[in-house]
Amino acid sequence: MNVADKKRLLREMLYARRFEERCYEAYVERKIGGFLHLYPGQEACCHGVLEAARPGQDYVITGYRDHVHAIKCGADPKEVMAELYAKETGSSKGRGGSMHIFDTGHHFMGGYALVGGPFPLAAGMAKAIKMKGGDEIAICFLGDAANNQGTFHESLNMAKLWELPVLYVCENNLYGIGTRIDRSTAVIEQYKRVSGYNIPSAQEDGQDIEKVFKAAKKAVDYVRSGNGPYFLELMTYRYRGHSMSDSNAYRSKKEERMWSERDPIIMLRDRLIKAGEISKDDYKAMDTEILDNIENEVIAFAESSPEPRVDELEKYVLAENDPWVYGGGR
Amino acid sequence: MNVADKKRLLREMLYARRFEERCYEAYVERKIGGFLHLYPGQEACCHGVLEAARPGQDYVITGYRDHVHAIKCGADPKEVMAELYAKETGSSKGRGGSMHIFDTGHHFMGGYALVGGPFPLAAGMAKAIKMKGGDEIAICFLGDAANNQGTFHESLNMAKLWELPVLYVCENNLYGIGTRIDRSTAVIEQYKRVSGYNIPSAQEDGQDIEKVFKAAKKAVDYVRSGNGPYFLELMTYRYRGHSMSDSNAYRSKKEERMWSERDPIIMLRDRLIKAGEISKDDYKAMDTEILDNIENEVIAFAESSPEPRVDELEKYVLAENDPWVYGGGR
Amino acid sequence: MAQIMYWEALRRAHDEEMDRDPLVICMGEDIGVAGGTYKATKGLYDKYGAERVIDTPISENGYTGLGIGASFLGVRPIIEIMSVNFAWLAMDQLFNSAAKVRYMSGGQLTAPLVVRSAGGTAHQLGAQHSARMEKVFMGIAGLRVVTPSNPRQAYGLLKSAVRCDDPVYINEHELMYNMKGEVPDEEYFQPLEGSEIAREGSDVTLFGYNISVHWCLQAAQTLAKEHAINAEVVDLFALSPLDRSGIAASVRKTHRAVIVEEAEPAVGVGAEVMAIINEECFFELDAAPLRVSAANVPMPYNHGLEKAAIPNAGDVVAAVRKMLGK
Amino acid sequence: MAQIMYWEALRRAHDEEMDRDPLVICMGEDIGVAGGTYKATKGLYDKYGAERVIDTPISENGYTGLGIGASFLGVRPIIEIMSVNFAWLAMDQLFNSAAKVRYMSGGQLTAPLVVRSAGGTAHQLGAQHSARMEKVFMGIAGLRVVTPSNPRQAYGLLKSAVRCDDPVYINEHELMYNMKGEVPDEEYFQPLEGSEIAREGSDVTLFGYNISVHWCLQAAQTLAKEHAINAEVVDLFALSPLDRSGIAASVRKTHRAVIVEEAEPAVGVGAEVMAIINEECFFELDAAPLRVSAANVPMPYNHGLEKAAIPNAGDVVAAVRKMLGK
Ligand SMILES: Cc1ncc(C[n+]2csc(CCOP(=O)(O)OP(=O)(O)O)c2C)c(N)n1
Ligand SMILES: Cc1ncc(C[n+]2csc(CCOP(=O)(O)OP(=O)(O)O)c2C)c(N)n1
Ligand SMILES: [Mg+2]
Ligand SMILES: [Mg+2]
Repeated sequence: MNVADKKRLLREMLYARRFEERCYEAYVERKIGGFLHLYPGQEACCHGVLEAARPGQDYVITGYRDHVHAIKCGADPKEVMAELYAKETGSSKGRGGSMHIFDTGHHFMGGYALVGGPFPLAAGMAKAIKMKGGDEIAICFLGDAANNQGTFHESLNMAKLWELPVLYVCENNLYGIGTRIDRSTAVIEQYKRVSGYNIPSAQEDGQDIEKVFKAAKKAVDYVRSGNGPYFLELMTYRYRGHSMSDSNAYRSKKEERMWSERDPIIMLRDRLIKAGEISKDDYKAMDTEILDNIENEVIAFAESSPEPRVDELEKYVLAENDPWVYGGGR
Repeated sequence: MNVADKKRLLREMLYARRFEERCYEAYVERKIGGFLHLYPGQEACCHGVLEAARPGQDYVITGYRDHVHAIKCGADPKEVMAELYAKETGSSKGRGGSMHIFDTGHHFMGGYALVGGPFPLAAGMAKAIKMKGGDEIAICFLGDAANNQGTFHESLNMAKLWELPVLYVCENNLYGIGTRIDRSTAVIEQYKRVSGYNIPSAQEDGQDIEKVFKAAKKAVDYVRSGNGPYFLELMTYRYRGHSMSDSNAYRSKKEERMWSERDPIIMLRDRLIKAGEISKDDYKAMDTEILDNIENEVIAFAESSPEPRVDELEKYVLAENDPWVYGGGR
Repeated sequence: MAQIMYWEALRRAHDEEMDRDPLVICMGEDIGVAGGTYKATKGLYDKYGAERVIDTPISENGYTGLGIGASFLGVRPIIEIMSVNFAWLAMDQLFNSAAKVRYMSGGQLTAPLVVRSAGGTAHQLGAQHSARMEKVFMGIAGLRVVTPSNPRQAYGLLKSAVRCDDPVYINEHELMYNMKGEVPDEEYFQPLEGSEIAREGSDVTLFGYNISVHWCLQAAQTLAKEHAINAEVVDLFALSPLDRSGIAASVRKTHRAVIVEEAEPAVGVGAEVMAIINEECFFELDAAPLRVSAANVPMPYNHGLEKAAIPNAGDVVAAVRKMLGK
Repeated sequence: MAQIMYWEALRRAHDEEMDRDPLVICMGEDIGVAGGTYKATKGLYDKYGAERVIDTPISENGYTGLGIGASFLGVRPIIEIMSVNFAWLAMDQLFNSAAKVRYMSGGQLTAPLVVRSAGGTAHQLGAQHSARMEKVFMGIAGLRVVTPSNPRQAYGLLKSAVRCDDPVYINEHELMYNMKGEVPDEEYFQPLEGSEIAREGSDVTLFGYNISVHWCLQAAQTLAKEHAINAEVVDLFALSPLDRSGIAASVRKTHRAVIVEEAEPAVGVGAEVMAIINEECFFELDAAPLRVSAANVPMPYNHGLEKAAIPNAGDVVAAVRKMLGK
């Protein structure tokens, strides 16, 4: 990771942070509906891992906390915001919403709302990659509490059994909604839970993007070289409630403070400043530019976009005019 | 285990063997229907483990290969056979069949036909025991291939998390129907798979009842003393096909021979003969007595018992005259 | 008689039953320390402790099975599945174990547990959080299904369900937890079978359940005021078994039936009620019965599409007017 | 045109499609080395290898999800779930992922996979191995459901299902794999929508699907020979979507309908067909439509009880005679 990369990543993470914060506001203004799960605090996980991979080419899948992953894969922030605004121009044409961002053109294969749902889907994508002979890999991001779902066990067993090129990334933010990890999980170090599948694994600080990048590089290389699956646990923290409807009352101020002192963006920024690579003013200018972009490009696009047409309610349920529905005819 | 115990266990295992062989015949004669999964070869597992526990008091649950477990818990072989004959006098009143033997009076909580189904049920029974303050334990027998089911993961996590008094016994006979364990499972040593739950575990020879007993004693004591769950893997082999409809073509003659040389009954018999505790004639006499009993008591009972009445088809679907269905009234 | 909210009614039922019987427990994701997504178990963790108010891992099939196993030994679990969409994961244990164990054990074992879940379309929760699955629970023998349309029923059905020896599924609605209504001050047990006439009428029967009862009542008002049509509204709070005689009695009176359901039409409550009417009182009908159902689509996120996908009182009014040619 | 067995028809369809397209794979428990419980994949492991004919662990939700994920990238998995009872475990992935992904991605992703499963009551398999769950698959938008009643349909439906871009569930029957029937020698694609008139008639329409088509045909023979009643038999090989116009057309002709299903009646195919008839051609009916269904019980092991629990041709004859007063 050279200096230019670091600067770019600083911008990307700050962009992600500001994007999510703007979503918060839009939700309060009732421009965004449904459930909204925000990512602040965890940026180094997504950016560090995908920086070590090939975003746009490798196939990425995750849960409902998905905006930032989509954007890092190459989704246009305008389309992601338009999706949150439920507009026809949204990445899922306004049908999906916050939990279901898709951009298959950039191989972002979706956000899913059933906890544990993406585990087998990721293994399946890896199976397809292997069959087709490509050197892409599948990357599945999921939370710590998701690992208690039976699909975790089933998928990791199959992934190893068939040596599928899939990287599982556990963003361990210590909570599943309001339940602290030790109240739901017998073995809280997630990277140890995969010993039952003979899958190599590692745990890393998820707040330090350089460390994440390094650990992910190793993981990605391992998987891409045809060695089978890998499991990477990243210790992180979400700065907001689980979703907009979460009061966040279950965490201590002390714990929150401790983690906010390890803000992934601030950490990288200060490192770059200390190294003399950027100045405080550079950072502020970057921030201003980002805020402007989000307001004038992203929000403006979402605001001005049209809603889906009600007469197209039944579009996208089944394939349109699929000849095989009619015995090959029509 | 003293000599008297060993002699009794020899008889019990031989009884189990003859019982199952007689089932085979009855199936061929079309007296028994449905799926029939027989136990020959694995007797030391059930008998060794339950000998170390308190059959009739501890709560036992298993899969579809359940006749012998039921009998060892105290179920009357007559009623088990009558169940296989689909008679009203059967342990499940002819409604259950081979895969669903129940004898709740002896705390045999059933055979279940969904692979993996009993894992959480066993944890639940253990939860109930713990709440009620008894010193019974729950014992769940299940196959090696069952461990690939998501319920395994979910149940073992909860069992440990809540320190439930449940003993999981894996009868590892190396196959799930026709699929050899290494073709379905990334880590074939089952006792290693539970490291992800921090549950103590052990592997033992499942053909030698003395070894099974010893390993099980340790396991049962551990669980009964309130230490939480335990996982015991027993290496064993089934001498017949998976069920009556299985051709058994997927196993080599060599492998079969190797295991038949480690027949749990013959091993115990020869040991007792060698020690001068029984003679060959004693054994033969015992066998004859068992065969007689099965024919004249068990089969005769099953044969002569009445079928369920067709007008009672709808009995046992829901509780009869439950007052709470009517708001407490009636 | 106090006016309380639907969630308070559920909470009261939980509390009274747990207070009465130390073997009543409740389980689910975030129901303990957090008090439940919809507050149905608020405060119970502090009152009854972690052994009886259990925050579960995200393991729907696992903890449902665990509850079933506990119920075999006399424990009475009330399991909350946070959203009915997640119940697909627990269907194996619910149907293969709980619903069948009494039969296949020849009456020896029963699984007296309660599973509660929030179903329905709320506000833009999208395709994976807006399922309406009551019909899935209704089709299989061995399970009772009830669905409260108001706080009194929510309280009384949960009370009866906890005590009943059968497994009972209670279908609640995400949008109804804050609905207010009268609940008796003394203990009250709603029967687990039957139906209630929510409004007497003579010209047409509107069959509803859970939230759709309210659409029917609203529609009945409009029909009375604006179209001189006197609609009867029947509240099918018990979905399995359905109240065949209650359904037939109302149709014998009004000779017309409209069934209103929030779900996609195929193999749903509407179809089943129509079949019952056909079987019980076909020749009493003066018009073809109609169902008012959702569009046959996964639920869209966009609010306009979502509104278009689910029925409302206006759709009921329109259906009745069409039927009566008014 | 060769007479082949139902399992052979399925096997041929698998083979041809795998031969044509290297991205067609099949997966399931014991389908590879062992060739499948019902032989539908016999010999394919040797022919296409372990990468394409995949023996799976016992992880129904897992491997169904894996197949769905593979289908996102253009692989065409044919998944065999050994018995439909086990499908409860896979419903989460099937409904939450496969059926909804096209919609919630705004048409970007589709899950073109096929899930096949043996349902129905065979010979004394008991409560946990005798489920008839077609109705569960039918109720949710986004999934196609078909159910072949003979080898030709089995072959032609699987061929079309593999090629169709939608997820398709194929409901087979444990007792039908050895049934013989004609299958065209050349390639044949059965449409995934529609119905077939299996027997022309004028007095009453018997609606069947899968195995119940045969009960209907048998009943029609008896009715013709012994009671001078000329029954039409309609084969509903497509269960979702159902053929509304085909159903209505036949009822417009015969004015009477009996729907025959092997499942418990509640919210089933019978109810849905009745609802369609009520909606499409109520005033064409000369008699109340009837359904002939299974008893509402988990399946008993005892053979006499089992026989009593499921309908047969005699029950169909009795229903028609009752309807016609003959
Ligand atoms: C199958 C299923 N069960 C429950 C839920 C409700 N739920 C949504 S997120 C969540 C917690 C997940 O925690 P974790 O996996 O740690 O991810 P995080 O939100 O912390 O990123 C729960 C219980 C769900 N969406 N799906
Ligand atoms: C959920 C489910 N999936 C599949 C099956 C079919 N099936 C029955 S037994 C079996 C193999 C089980 O093997 P194992 O757990 O090793 O037990 P064993 O028969 O060897 O004792 C399979 C796949 C089933 N009954 N239930
Ligand atoms: Mg978390
Ligand atoms: Mg085995």
